[in-house]
Amino acid sequence: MKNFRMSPVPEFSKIEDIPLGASCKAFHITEKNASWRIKRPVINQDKCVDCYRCYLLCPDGAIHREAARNFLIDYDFCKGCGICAFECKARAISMVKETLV
Amino acid sequence: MKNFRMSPVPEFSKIEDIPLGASCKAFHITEKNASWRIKRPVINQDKCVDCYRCYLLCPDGAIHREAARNFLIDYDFCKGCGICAFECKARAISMVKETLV
Amino acid sequence: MSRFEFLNGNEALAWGVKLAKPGVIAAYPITPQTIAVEKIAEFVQDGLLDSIYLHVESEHSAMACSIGASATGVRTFTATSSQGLLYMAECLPYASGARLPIVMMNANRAMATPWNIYGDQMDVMYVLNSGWIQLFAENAQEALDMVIQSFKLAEDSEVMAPVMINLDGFVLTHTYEKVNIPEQELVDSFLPPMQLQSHMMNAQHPTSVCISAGNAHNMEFKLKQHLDLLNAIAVFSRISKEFGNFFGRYHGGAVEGYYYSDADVLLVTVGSIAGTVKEVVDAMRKEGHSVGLLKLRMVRPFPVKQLAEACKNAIAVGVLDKNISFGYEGTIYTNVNSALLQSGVFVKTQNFIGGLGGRDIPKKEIRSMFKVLLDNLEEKKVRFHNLRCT
Amino acid sequence: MSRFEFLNGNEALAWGVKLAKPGVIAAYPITPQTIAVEKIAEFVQDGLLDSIYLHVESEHSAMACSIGASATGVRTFTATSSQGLLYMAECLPYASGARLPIVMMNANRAMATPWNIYGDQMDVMYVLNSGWIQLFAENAQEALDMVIQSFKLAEDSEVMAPVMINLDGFVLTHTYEKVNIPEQELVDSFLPPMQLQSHMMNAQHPTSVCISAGNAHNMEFKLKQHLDLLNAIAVFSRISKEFGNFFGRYHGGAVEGYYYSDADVLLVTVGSIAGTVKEVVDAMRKEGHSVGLLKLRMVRPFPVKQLAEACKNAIAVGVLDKNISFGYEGTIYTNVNSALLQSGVFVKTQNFIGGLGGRDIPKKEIRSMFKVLLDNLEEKKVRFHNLRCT
Amino acid sequence: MYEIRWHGRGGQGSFTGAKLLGTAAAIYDNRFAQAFPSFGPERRGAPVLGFNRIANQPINDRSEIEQCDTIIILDDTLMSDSYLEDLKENAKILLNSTKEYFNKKIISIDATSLAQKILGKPITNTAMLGLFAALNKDIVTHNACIMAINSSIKNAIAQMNIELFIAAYKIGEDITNEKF
Amino acid sequence: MYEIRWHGRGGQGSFTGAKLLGTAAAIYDNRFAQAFPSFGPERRGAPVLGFNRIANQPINDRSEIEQCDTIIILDDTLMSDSYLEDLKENAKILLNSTKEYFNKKIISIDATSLAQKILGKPITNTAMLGLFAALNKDIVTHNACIMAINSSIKNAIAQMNIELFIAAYKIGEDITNEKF
Amino acid sequence: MEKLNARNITEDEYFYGHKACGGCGESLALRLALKVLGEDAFLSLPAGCMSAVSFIYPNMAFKNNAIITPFAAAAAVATGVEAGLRALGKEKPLSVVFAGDGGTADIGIQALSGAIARGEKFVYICTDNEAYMNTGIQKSGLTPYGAATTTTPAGKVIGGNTSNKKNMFEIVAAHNISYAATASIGYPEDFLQKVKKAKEIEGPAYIHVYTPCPTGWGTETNCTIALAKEVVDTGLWPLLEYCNGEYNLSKHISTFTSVREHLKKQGRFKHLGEKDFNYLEKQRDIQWKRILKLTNN
Amino acid sequence: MEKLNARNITEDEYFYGHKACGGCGESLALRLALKVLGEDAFLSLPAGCMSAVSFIYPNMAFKNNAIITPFAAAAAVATGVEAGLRALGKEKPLSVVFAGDGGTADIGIQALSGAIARGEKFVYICTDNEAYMNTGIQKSGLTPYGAATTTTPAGKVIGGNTSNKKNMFEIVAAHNISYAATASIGYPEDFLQKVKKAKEIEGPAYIHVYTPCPTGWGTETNCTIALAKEVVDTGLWPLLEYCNGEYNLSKHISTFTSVREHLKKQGRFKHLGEKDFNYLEKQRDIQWKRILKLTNN
Ligand SMILES: Cc1ncc(C[n+]2csc(CCOP(=O)(O)OP(=O)(O)O)c2C)c(N)n1
Ligand SMILES: Cc1ncc(C[n+]2csc(CCOP(=O)(O)OP(=O)(O)O)c2C)c(N)n1
Ligand code: SF4
Ligand code: SF4
Ligand code: SF4
Ligand code: SF4
Ligand code: SF4
Ligand code: SF4
Ligand SMILES: [Mg+2]
Ligand SMILES: [Mg+2]
Repeated sequence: MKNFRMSPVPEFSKIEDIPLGASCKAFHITEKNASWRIKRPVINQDKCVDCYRCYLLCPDGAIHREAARNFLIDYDFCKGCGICAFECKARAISMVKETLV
Repeated sequence: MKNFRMSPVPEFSKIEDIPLGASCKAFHITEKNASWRIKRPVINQDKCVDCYRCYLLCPDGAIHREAARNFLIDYDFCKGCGICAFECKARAISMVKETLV
Repeated sequence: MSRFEFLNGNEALAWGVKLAKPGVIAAYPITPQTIAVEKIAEFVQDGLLDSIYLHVESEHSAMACSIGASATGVRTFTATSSQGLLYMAECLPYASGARLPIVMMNANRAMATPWNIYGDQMDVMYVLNSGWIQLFAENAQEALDMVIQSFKLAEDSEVMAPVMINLDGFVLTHTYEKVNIPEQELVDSFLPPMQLQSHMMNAQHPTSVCISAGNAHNMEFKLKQHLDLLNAIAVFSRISKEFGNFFGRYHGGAVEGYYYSDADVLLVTVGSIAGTVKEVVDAMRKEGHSVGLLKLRMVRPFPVKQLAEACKNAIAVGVLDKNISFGYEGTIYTNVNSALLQSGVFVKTQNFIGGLGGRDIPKKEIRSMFKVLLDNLEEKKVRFHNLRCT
Repeated sequence: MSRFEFLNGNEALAWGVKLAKPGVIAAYPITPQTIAVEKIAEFVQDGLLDSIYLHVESEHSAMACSIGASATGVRTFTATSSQGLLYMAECLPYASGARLPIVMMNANRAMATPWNIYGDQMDVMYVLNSGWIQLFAENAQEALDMVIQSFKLAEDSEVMAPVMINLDGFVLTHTYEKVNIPEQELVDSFLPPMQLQSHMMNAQHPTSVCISAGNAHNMEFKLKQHLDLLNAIAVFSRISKEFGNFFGRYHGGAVEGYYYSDADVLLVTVGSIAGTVKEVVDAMRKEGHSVGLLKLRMVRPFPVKQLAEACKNAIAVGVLDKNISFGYEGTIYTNVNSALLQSGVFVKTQNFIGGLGGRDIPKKEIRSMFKVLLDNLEEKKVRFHNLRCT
Repeated sequence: MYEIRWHGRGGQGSFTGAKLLGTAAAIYDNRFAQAFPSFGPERRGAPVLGFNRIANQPINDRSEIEQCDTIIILDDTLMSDSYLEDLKENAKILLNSTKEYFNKKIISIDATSLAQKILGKPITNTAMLGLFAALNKDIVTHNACIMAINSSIKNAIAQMNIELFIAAYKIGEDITNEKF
Repeated sequence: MYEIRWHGRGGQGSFTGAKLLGTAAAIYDNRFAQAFPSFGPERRGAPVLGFNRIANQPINDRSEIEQCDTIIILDDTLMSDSYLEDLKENAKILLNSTKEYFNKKIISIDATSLAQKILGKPITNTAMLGLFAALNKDIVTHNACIMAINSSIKNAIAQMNIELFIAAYKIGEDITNEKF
Repeated sequence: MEKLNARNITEDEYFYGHKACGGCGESLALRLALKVLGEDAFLSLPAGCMSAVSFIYPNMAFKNNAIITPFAAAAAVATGVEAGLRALGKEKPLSVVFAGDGGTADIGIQALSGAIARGEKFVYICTDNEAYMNTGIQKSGLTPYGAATTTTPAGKVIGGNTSNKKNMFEIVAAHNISYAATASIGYPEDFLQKVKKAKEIEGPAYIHVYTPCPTGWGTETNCTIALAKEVVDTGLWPLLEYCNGEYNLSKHISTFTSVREHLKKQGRFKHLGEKDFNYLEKQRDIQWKRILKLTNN
Repeated sequence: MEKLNARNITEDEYFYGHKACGGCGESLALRLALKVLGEDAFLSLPAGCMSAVSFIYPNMAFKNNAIITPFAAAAAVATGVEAGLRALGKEKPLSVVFAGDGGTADIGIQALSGAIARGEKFVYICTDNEAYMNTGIQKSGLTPYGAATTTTPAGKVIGGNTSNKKNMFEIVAAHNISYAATASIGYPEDFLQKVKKAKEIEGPAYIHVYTPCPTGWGTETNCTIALAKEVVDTGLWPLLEYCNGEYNLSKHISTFTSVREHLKKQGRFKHLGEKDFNYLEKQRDIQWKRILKLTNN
């Protein structure tokens, strides 16, 4: 996601640190999902025809547009499901084994 | 109701008398409803055309047939609602004030 | 100017609600609570109370609606009883964990089966652990006043917890008495509008509410909730006094004693039966018996110190419970015993069970309880009163 | 011949159900109970268990279906946990008042909010008053055996009450252990088919069930229910011994002691944590400390006599609660204190709260509890353990 | 403590009678009062009860009323001899009946005819209240009753009920004057 | 008390490895064992844990395992240096990796390639079990593991898993023989 | 086969001595239905007037086996009873629910919907008196627009109920139930016949029967049947069936009788004005358009 | 007005960093819907996968105000939120539910039905993955015939689920709701458009969106969208709308693609045989006949 900022892990050592009432600031993300991935989607920008489909269909919203004809993947949050690659009609995305990256 | 038999009020003075588990014999009636009535339906058997309608429509089932062309009211359970009288097309039933009976 | 009306407990409570001006009311009818919500609905339909009244489809939904409304920062009221209280049970710790200052009236009634619509206190005893403040009113006036006090208590920043106001079914909810109705302006200044809290939904600062906390964090959330709930004892005492100053009526703090400080034997109880006990205490005092009453107005948080203090000089303490925890004893008795033991007040105690399923508790039975306490404590600690069978 | 399998608590329990042959099973899934009902469903779909499995739409319906089925005289099983237990809460006194010998497994889990699927025992504490017999299993083998014992207990004519078997979520439900599976024939002769009772529906003698009883009768129904439930202590003890004779395994009666008779200080607790406590007792005994454990296998009816007897020579008694009644203390502590006071066992006690929301209770914390009991009882009676915050 | 029991049928206003009496005593006579119905699931038409307690001090007692100072019966089909045992010493049953009773224990008026005439309906609670008030001036005042009716009953029929109350009150006064 | 921790990803069979080991030790070696997963709501793909305790006496302890005798890691992307601190004295991490580790603390094999070859899938739990068994003959026997796989895994793939187990066991034996 | 009527149904009574108000429509529906269902039916009644008036210890008004259920749980208990009887070896047990409108359309809909979806055999009869009567005439999901209840009084600002009546019949039909029907005690023979169909069909069956309540509606006790007939004739309560996926109109109505005349007889509607009557008539007309289409008329 | 598509919806993400399985269909539905609903929407999510993966302290995945609700209570909480905001003076607050199939059709139907009947404005989006996934793939009322779940395993005697999927769309439509629709993430633009309608309409709106679950269905994580498209093309999941009392077919299908090919790709159906496939095809055909009639086609 464009301009996404992680939140720091909150303190939790004093009673005052504990949130009041099972609540938390919205959009408060302290942990990445990168470790979930076994395979990594890699976009071949040359093949990309700018159809927006990968961006539209990523369940994790991990693909965003940075500038015209340029989709980027946020590898901190991509889980490697392969939907983008499977759905790219231009076959511009390939799934590569993480250990080989 | 034809051949209806009331049940005696059960004993309730020893722990053994108390029913096990919020239960009771079915169709166990110990109390009449006659005291509810302010007016009493009275069938004029001469006017009755044997249409069964009063019997069919009494919410308390308090009208039954004893023999051909003869509907009887069980005054122990008739509440005096007046439906039978109202619905009798032959106007064979009249509602009479209880105190005047 | 304040004025008097002849109201039953339900109506008096509804007047309290009207004066407290909740923004949302969601309720489901159940005997003997109905008259309260009918009266509130009438206020709304007559334009006398500017609230949204939600006609929900069950008590679970009533509490869920209340949770949703309260989570937006609006003052919220609901009411229920018995079957309804247990039908919504899941939502009670839900609301308290989220620290939502909902106020609910519970018309105490017996639980099925057998079915029974009369008043005993089995229902509320199921939810003592739920993180709700538990208050018990003795009469209609106290019911009205308690609504106003309860919102103030619930919304207090040291407490921030939902409050349940218990009214004994029928004997209180349906009994008409003379009730003073305070002025709206005075109530408004005693109880200002509710403030939006940081743990609630907020258009400017979006919040996640009723979140989950795994084993690494959960226990601390619970600890905080527990500690803050304990504050309610002192805060309630403060609010009750403040209320007294404002309105000229003081019903006591977490506990209210009646001839208790010098009593040899004390009867502890909750709710409307305390009234009848007072009459018996009066009569027996006249006869020279050293008897007294300790009424718990608050059962959660449990006023351990106040109770221990009140009982420390007694020779025997009885607890009159309008409930039974099947296979053990009355629940107030259990709670009182624990408080006494842990406080080092090693006094003899006895449990009296009365009023189950609406059974009357006549004065002569209360007298016999005092007699037991004065003369001959029993081996069998749980004693049922006014039974028809032997 | 009986044989061994490596099963978790849920699976062991499911095996117990299979061997007990209920005619109807109605259940709704909820973590951490799911594996149990999945295993049972598998037995049914594989034709290994000839029961009707009802895929109901909620826990309220699960218990309602069970009530309907049991009211026809058929052996009935269900299972739930936490949110589900409270969602069906209304139906629990409903079933017990009707004296329906349903057996239910409850996988103990924390209550929302905050949401948490881990094991603590807040859930069951809400329903101690409900007229259900409350049993707690320590390990997978006991879970299996307890199902068989529970049906026998529930259906005993002196008892005739529903039974809830509590299994600690995850630490017991999801932990695999070696479990002995008894032979079907032996189980059949220990636990004969259920008999149709006179208080149930009957094609030959129609019956009204779950009736209402007004204030003139209700209290006596409740009294009878209470007295019969008290019988369960002795009957369970008898059944447990009988089970031992049949199957060669004895887990104790209403209470099980471990180095308790001569112990200076005793820790009282329920459920699977007793296992870890035993290890600590072993270690500390070796070091020369006079410590012991008292495990309550049955919490309703509450074994007052057995508890008082076990504690009467102790110098201090601690209670380890995996629950907190907000604004008071752990509920087992409250129950234990009451039993001690009313029995005249004026011993010092201390409450330890651990494991809320699945927080681990490591051996060193249990050791520190014993240390408190041995050395320095605290002014503050409620002590939270293994907190991350100060 | 003055204690009263009302007998009527569900839906016929017997409890309204008790409420009116309580309102009169508590609000307009500035004393203390309770009014409560027979707690239960009774339906329209079924026999039901209402109760009053009236006193000069706040009333704490919430137990059932066993012995009464007055029993008011809105319809003589509801009368039972056993009720005589529920009376305190010198206490009376006030009965709506076409039959006349004027003994130490029972006093009757034909409230139904009176109500039919004035209200056009056989609703007799305010009539019986009138009788009661006339016979128990130390318990509730005439004026307080009228104010209670005025404030509790909808405008349209309040006036007629006041008329009915006054008519019955008169009869009651006549009875006191003549018969005792 | 021998204590083990398994690291894997949700849905990849790490807990099955722990169950197989527990079954082998408890049922087929006739000792006592526990196996339990990391209790939590983790989804498929998320890093998860499994645990074992093995002993000669019944195991009562149900607290979390803090210090381990062995840590088994099914995928080296899950490895973290901090795990070394969770080892008891002389304890080891068994790691599935294409990189070779043979030091006092970490021993690796390329279980993925082995599994790909034998199962046609990168499911490595039985392979890592084989390695563990070879290195810890006093904790679980070769035969017990094979019987556990046979009884716990569906027929069709049990045989292939046994093959995989044996292959890994061999490598493990070679390691013991050669490297120590 | 001969249609059921007063002459050919059993003379036996299975529901007697109950404590319902005089002129209660629900109690008549139960009495009639039981004459068709017979004494082998096992009855489940949730909290509501009918259970409240029939099981007051020691007075039990049903001849059949019968159980009161938690308010929300009628259908769940009934399918439990059915399963229990089946497990005990009884062939084709007949499990029957009698539930009020509130117990059906509001708190009870979860259990009802689930039980229908499970496809088990049971007969569910909803006796609709358009409010929570047992607790004192509060608005339910089946209270019609405009009606005054104790929770929707004819107030100074809001006059009666402002929401519309749920269409339970179509909701149930959308579950693709084996059999569903609407009925009214104003057309008793039609009702009897539908109970028979419901009893005989395989799988779940639902009948929604209109049962006036003099106490809750502010009507004379003797008008109950007349009102229940009239409501059909006004078109406000069409008599319908759903069977094997097809809708059927049980009673064609060529000219509707007056809605306002009908409503004016009832205390609960006495505050309504022309605007309300027009609204209700318009709603009726929209409904009939849909019905005629559904039933291929 | 321009139809919504990937290019004209906002680039902002309102749902990020959640812990759903890779390839989760539900999470995509939420992500897309929120791009239309916007950040002023107040979200209520009952227990279920989506709430379980989005509120794990201290990781909060929604940018919006959001609340987890008791499992049975999503619609009740949402209408409470709506009422609360209104009481505080907010005009036209947007209260939205995201609930699973179980949370909608089973335990949640009482609250949903009641909230629709009250007529309050809220948008309810049911993400249907045809089982209780959060608790480990148990059968729900929306599990299709034949599917293996952990409570309806492909056993030796009973093979998978034996009951039929509830028709929530028609059930909701029978409430005469302001707007209802079916959708599928396999047709994302259609879905976006429907969310827009639901947002804009007065009164309650309901969208039932088909969202494959690779974990629960035994499918590859990359096939989620493909399956969600295919199911529409087979005719098993018709795309429909109900608005102002009229039914509408959003997507006509001239020739159905193969049901068996579609089902065979999913582990949960791998035990099915020809008889089952034929049954399912027949059910589909019956359904389409009714749909075509309803939608005047
Ligand atoms: C959980 C729960 N909530 C509320 C009640 C109170 N209650 C009992 S019956 C009833 C109303 C019944 O209405 P309906 O179903 O329409 O039947 P009717 O009385 O009109 O015949 C209510 C609200 C209850 N018994 N249980
Ligand atoms: C009262 C209650 N019963 C059961 C549960 C357990 N539970 C939580 S989520 C869930 C299943 C959710 O299924 P669904 O609604 O289809 O959503 P999904 O997880 O498939 O997205 C269950 C059974 C609960 N939280 N509360
Ligand atoms: S789907 Fe393929 S072609 Fe389309 S934008 Fe993404 S990478 Fe480019
Ligand atoms: S692999 Fe999956 S999560 Fe990663 S960018 Fe592609 S669609 Fe998104
Ligand atoms: S309704 Fe009239 S005519 Fe018909 S049977 Fe009855 S009394 Fe006779
Ligand atoms: S008056 Fe009513 S209760 Fe009496 S017989 Fe006629 S219809 Fe039946
Ligand atoms: S209130 Fe209505 S439904 Fe209930 S018993 Fe009386 S008439 Fe029948
Ligand atoms: S189990 Fe299914 S629905 Fe749940 S998060 Fe995983 S993929 Fe999504
Ligand atoms: Mg009704
Ligand atoms: Mg789902």
